Amino acid sequence: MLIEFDKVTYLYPGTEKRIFSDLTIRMERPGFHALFGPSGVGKTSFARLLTGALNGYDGQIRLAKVGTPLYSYNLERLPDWSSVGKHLEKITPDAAIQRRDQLVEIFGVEACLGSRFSHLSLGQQNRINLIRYLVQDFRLLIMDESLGNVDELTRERILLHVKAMFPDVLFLYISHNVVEVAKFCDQILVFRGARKTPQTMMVTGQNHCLEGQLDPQGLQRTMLEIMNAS
Amino acid sequence: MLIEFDKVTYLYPGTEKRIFSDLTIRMERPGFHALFGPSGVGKTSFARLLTGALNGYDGQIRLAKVGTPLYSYNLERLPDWSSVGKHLEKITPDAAIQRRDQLVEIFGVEACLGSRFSHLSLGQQNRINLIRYLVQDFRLLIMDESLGNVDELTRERILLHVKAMFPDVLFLYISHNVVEVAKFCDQILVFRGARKTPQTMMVTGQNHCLEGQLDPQGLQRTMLEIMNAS
Amino acid sequence: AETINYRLKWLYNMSVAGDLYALEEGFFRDEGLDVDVKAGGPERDAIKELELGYAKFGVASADQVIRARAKGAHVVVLAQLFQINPLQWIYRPDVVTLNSLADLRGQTIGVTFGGNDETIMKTLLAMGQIAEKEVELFSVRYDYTPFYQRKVHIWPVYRNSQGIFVGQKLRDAGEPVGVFNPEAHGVKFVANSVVTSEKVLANEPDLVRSFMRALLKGWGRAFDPANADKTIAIVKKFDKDTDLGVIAEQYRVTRGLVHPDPNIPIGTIDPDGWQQTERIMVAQGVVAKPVAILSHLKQH
Amino acid sequence: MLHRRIYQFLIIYLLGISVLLGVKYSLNLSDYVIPGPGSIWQTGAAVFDSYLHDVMNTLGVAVVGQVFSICLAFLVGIIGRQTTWFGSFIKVAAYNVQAYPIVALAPIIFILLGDGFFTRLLIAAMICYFPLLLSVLGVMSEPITDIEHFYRSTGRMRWQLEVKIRAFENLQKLTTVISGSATLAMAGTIVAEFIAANAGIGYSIRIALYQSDLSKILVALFLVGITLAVYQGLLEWLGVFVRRGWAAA
Amino acid sequence: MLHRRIYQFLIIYLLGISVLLGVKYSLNLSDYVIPGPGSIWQTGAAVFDSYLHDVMNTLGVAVVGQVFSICLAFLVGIIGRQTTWFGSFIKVAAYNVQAYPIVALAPIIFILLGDGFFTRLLIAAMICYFPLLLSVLGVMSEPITDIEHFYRSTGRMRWQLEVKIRAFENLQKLTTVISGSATLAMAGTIVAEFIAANAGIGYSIRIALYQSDLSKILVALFLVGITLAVYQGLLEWLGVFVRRGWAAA
Ligand SMILES: Nc1ncnc2c1ncn2[C@@H]1O[C@H](COP(=O)(O)OP(=O)(O)OP(=O)(O)O)[C@@H](O)[C@H]1O
Ligand SMILES: Nc1ncnc2c1ncn2[C@@H]1O[C@H](COP(=O)(O)OP(=O)(O)OP(=O)(O)O)[C@@H](O)[C@H]1O
Ligand SMILES: [Mg+2]
Ligand SMILES: [Mg+2]
Repeated sequence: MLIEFDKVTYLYPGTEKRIFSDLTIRMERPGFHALFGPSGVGKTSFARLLTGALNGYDGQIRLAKVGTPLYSYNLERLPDWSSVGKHLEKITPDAAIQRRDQLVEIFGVEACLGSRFSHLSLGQQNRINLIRYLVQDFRLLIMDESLGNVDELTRERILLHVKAMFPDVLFLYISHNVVEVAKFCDQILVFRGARKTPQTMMVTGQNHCLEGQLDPQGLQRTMLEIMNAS
Repeated sequence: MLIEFDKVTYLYPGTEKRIFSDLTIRMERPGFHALFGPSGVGKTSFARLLTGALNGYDGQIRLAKVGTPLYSYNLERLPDWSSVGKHLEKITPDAAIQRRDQLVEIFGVEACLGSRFSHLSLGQQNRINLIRYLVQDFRLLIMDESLGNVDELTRERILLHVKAMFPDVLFLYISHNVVEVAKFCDQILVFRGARKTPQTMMVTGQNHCLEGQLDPQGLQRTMLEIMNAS
Repeated sequence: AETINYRLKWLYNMSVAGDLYALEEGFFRDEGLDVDVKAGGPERDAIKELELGYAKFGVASADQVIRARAKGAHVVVLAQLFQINPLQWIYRPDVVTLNSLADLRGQTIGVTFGGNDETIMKTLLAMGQIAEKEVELFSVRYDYTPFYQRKVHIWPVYRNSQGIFVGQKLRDAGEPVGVFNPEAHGVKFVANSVVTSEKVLANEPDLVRSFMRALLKGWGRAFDPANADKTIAIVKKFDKDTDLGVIAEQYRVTRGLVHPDPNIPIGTIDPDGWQQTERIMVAQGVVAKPVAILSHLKQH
Repeated sequence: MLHRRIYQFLIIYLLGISVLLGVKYSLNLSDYVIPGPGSIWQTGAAVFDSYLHDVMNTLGVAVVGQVFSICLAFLVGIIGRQTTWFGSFIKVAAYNVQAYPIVALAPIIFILLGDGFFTRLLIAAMICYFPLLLSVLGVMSEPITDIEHFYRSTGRMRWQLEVKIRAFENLQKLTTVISGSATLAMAGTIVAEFIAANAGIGYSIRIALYQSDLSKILVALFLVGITLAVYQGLLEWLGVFVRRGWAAA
Repeated sequence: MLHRRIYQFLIIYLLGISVLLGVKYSLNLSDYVIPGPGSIWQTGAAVFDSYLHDVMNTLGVAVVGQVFSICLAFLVGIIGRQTTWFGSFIKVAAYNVQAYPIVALAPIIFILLGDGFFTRLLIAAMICYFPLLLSVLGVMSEPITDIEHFYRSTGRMRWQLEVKIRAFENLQKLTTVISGSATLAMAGTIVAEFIAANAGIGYSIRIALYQSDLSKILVALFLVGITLAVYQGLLEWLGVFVRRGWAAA
């Protein structure tokens, strides 16, 4: 597995501000990793470069053994012509039916399955949307605030179980919650803006898992590291 | 100042699940208050009942001395035909020009003013949108995840300054971040769902202000209270 | 001077040669008149324009005049431009023989429902004692495809304009052409005439006189064989889309309709014709009762 | 809604008639130019039955023509939404056909199709389909990223799904246009009959025109208008129904 | 884009001619039913100049008529978007006018307006405005909540702003429809000329029909088509330009 940015420079057409300037990054192992950094620093742009939704950059972006990268974000919608339960059924490959039912339970959205998407609360919408991606056959999934508007308890449960269910894939989790990122993520890629050197720093998180013990001091340390980096 | 729900029962037309059942609530003083609770519990619905966007409830909703309540949320957009700076200029009353400039600085969006709304990152969009509301003449503002996608440092700065700038108005802040809510809010209305009794509980937060000292133990206590309530 | 509008019945072509001749040769100007000769068209009605004050003179067919009188319009006829109605039927003599009315029996005949030709054809059928169900009346539109495709063998045309185009095409294809003229079978149905309103006739008799003088002079000169080339040139000037050869042919045919008898001056109103027209229209139920048409003919 | 449409139509019709009668009496025009109320009424009584029958006949063709147009518009709109060469070619073709006034095309249509029911249908459809096409094209060529993203990135997007998503999101616009196009189907059929047919109210209007009988035309317009008000009211109701139905399927 | 439109039109035209000639030769029809290529070519050479002049004349009126239609469509669309009684009344009126085929209204228009330039313009506009109206109505009656919410709740919403927001968000759809409606303006003008018979290519087509000269009609169709391809290409280019311009204002 490989994600490699090699001296990537990017600016949006028609603008002058570089989002990235000779950015070089390498991530190689599966796991639950994070993209972190202040609002507007370029996390979404990074994800879109990675999936090929943005083009026209200088430098090289290399992906290997990650299949088609998936990108989910928190403004996505499901068509409203049938209930979200029906939609989920439709897009779940046969092999993943069981996984879907598990996810629905973990995500706490059983009660929503009979409703149309537009009749759900924002947090419910985001959870349903994320399940759609998780039942696909994927090796790399970017979650851009995909758990936005979800309460912390539920979020924690979701993260722990998702990590346990998908040990072999590569997640890139975008969130602004330092504690969460420090606690659950493995590698944390902190974006600092194109004008700082280095532009990014890699912090190692606590990677807390379902049947692991959390080290409160380690968490504090990681959080500090992240704060210092950004 | 008064917000009063008197035995309010509401369910969305065509559904069977009551969102509120004989809900009775009273808030009387200005300040930075919170609406808290798990995703899907009814916070947004509460806000929309309050502003009159939802009708057809049973019971009584009384508002006094809060003018027209404003409701901002995190999916709002600005028209894309001119830069967000121009839009802000246009909707700022003369009396609030100075305030606007202050807000722009505090929110850290100076660099965005020349861009179109659709060219901003999500966190930037939400900040710009919130500024629009804060420069209006208002007594009651509901912020429904209005600082979604904004990083914690910026959010903290924003909350502290907004509180200092608007001592006399009533805010209802909807967020899923326990720490944040416990730290900055005065009264925290915790929603527990229509089937629990009581449906809501009122927790008093630390109400941390610009030139106040934060009591870490008090914060821990409040957080616990909130967790227990919800 | 005031511009006098003169509304024709149809587009500029050989059927209005006399009007154009008068205009081009300055006959109106000589009378001190400033006349605008306006083209007509299918959606135009000179009689309505007289009433609305859009025109002072116009050209209308006899059936229009009679219909209008029946509905209270104060229109009068000043001259009759065609002595023989150009509305006739074209056919292929190698397919049908039309020597007598009886030959119509069993044929498919084109008529424009609501138009003059319907009235005329029905009169012919009545005269020939042919019941309507003994023939098939085919609804005619403005295109000739059914005739060309030999679905309908007898097709109404204006003998002096469409008749020439269509005849030419058939002849080019080596097919013989025949023309069936109702008048030869005793049906006189008056065609284009010059009209004005009673008001103009009463209030401006001098204008009417000088206008008609100029106009009839135009018609007279136009169809004087000595001026044939000039007439053809003038018509060509207004009717650019038609070949000179066709126009020449049209001239020849039109002359036979406008001035068939050297003893009858161009423009002469034929009271018998008008009376028969009125009788036919009453008989066919086009108008409810006679309109005393003779009293509205004011020969100039 | 339906009866509102009807009495609104009556108001409009009466307004129109009043203007005409106003012109008539102020300019003192004869019944030949503008018929008086008595003459309109008499004509109405005389031709009502046969005209009503004609209008129903026309409506029948119009309905079929409209359905046909809707199919055609969706077909062309769906093909033409693509930015490929073929898509733009289809669009150019569809536009061009429209540019030619039907009167100029009619002879060619007669040669190719004769003058039966199909010609009438084709002309009605040609007049009616174009506005539909424009709307369908507009709707179909605008992506709805927030919904389509998932299907695209997981390789699930088929053209049927794309069409369904865009149609559903623009259902309000599409039903507005479809029920509005009923008007055009009717107008188209009347024109077709006027040019081509031996039946229907368009044919009767043509005869009335030859007879220079404005009373008959006014009666025909009345019947066309009221029929259309009812038909369109029904369509709108159906539109609401479809929207609700699809949303609750 | 422009020259693509042109050669696509040429392909379509040639296809059309081929079909006609195919029918001619396979059914062995004589030259007077469908003219041969030689006769079309000769006629083309003979009338090209005068027809081109006519087409330009017609295009001039069509452009004015289109502008007029756009204004009218926006006016009616903006009023009719409201769900008030008056809004729906205006809509019914606008629909009704459309339902009446122009041929039936023409006598009334002539009575009221005479036969000047305005009659021609009015008829062209009447044919062209309706599809525009339908789109404008569709666009204007659908709220864009995420944008409008702020203005509404702060009492800043004016109808101008509402119209601006909805138009801007649907700019792509509107420019598609507007440039598409050029076709209809042209067709409308030709019909008007055909009926009112005074000038322009519609008048020439009428004469050609009278003369039963299909060659001339084919030449006229060619010129109309090519002119329209160019005009519409320009409009599309303008549409892109406007969209870019407004987005960058
Ligand atoms: N389409 C665009 N055109 C021009 N500039 C853009 C565009 N999209 C984003 N930007 C700019 O690029 C920068 C990075 O945006 P991006 O969306 O990647 O930030 P982000 O890190 O995802 O922020 P957030 O946490 O707020 O979502 C921002 O300053 C933004 O203004
Ligand atoms: N339009 C609607 N029709 C029917 N049910 C609805 C509608 N909107 C929301 N609901 C339901 O009402 C409940 C409360 O929704 P609401 O949006 O108020 O939740 P919330 O507390 O704001 O959640 P979140 O934190 O996820 O935004 C949810 O269960 C949701 O499914
Ligand atoms: Mg982002
Ligand atoms: Mg909510």
